[in-house]
Amino acid sequence: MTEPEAKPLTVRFFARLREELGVEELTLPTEADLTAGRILEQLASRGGAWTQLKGSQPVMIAVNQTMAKESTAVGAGDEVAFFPPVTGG
Amino acid sequence: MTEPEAKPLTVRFFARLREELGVEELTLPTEADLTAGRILEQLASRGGAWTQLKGSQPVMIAVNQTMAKESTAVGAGDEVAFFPPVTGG
Amino acid sequence: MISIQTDDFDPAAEYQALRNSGSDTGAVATFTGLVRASGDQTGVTGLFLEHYPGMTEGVIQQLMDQASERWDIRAARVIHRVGSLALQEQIVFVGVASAHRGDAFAACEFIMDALKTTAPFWKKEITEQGAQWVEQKTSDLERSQGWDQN
Amino acid sequence: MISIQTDDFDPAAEYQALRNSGSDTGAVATFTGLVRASGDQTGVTGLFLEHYPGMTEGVIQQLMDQASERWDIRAARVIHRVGSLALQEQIVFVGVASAHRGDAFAACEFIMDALKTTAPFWKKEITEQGAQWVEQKTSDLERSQGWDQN
Repeated sequence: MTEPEAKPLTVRFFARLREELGVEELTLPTEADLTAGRILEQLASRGGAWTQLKGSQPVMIAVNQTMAKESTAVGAGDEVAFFPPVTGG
Repeated sequence: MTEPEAKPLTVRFFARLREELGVEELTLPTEADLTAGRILEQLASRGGAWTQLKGSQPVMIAVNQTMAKESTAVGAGDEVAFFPPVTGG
Repeated sequence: MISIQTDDFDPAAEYQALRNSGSDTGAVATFTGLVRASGDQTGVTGLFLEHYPGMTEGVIQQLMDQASERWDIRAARVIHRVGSLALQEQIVFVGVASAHRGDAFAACEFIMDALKTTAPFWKKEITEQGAQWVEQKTSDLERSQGWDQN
Repeated sequence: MISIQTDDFDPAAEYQALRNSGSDTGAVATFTGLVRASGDQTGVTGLFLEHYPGMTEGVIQQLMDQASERWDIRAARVIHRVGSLALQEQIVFVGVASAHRGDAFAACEFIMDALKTTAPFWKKEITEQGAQWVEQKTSDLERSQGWDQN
């Protein structure tokens, strides 16, 4: 038996975050007990523009296109999105 | 010197009242201390369909195209209108 | 703009006039009332609408002035038809242009609610059984009075 | 009906679809949002709008479902544009058809207020000095939260 290949986790950025990070989408390896907040911490530790993910400005979170919290568990195959508060209409 | 001819007072009816009284407009002689309510009493005393002017159904009053009350004073040249509660829109 | 008319109206033309009321117009709210099959009676096939020429226009102008004092309004338009109307025909249009949507919505709804209880129009419903004058609704009076308490 | 599109839309066509939603439709309320010169900044010459394809449509559908549970709605239509928009161009349309005007007004305003604070759209204002992402308004959050207390 072969181990199934772990599906990656997709992270998407929108609007000001997309522009300032210079990234629209990236994939991350999954790990045990991963949450949306843990991903924010990991990405913020990259330094530079990334630190704003744990800065003073609010970062909204969606997991699989549903609004979520830092505590929301995420894993293989999930789509996690980070964006500023919405301003449509 | 000749006395100026007294201008009459115009009374108008709308909607259900206009239909049930069979009258769209009439003129009345003026008298001292006349009010919209006094006109209603005078007209109601004609009997028949006219009694509804002092009946149980509300009668709205306008004097010179402004909403008024039974106590509103009216005189020569005034336009007094009686109608059911409005139901437009 | 106020018009009491027997002819039908074009909400699209009214909207365009509201939209073109200035570069700081950011919101247009409109309301259109239609003849519907279930009124006081069911099986309504049409309406007959009567008004008090002169007074009706005056009352609506006062409502629009009150709305302008209370909210930031760039333009407002009210059209009300009179005479005979068939099922699904347009009866009334109220449209308000403003910088912000809150003002546009509130002024549009206020004018419509107040028009229903204070503008001298009377509606007669036509069914296959005959014609009957519509009674004033307590709910309409309550909606209109609600604006006094805001 | 929900559409997120770069193309302009025709409110007149939307209104006709709402009007023709049945013989007991007596009320059509519509809202149209336009690009205006004074936003977060003055001298706005245009907007750029971004959205989250898929999630945006899902959120708006939920808002329309919530509105349908709360009010008597015969039809509802929401259009929101994305991409580059010039001054006075149309941004958003929300229209609701109902038997009664109270339901039409409330559902239309609820959908619009909730869309502004929950649907993933982001607006960038273009001025001669450059482009700047719009900040979320406390007033929008308060308007939207107001619906929870009714």
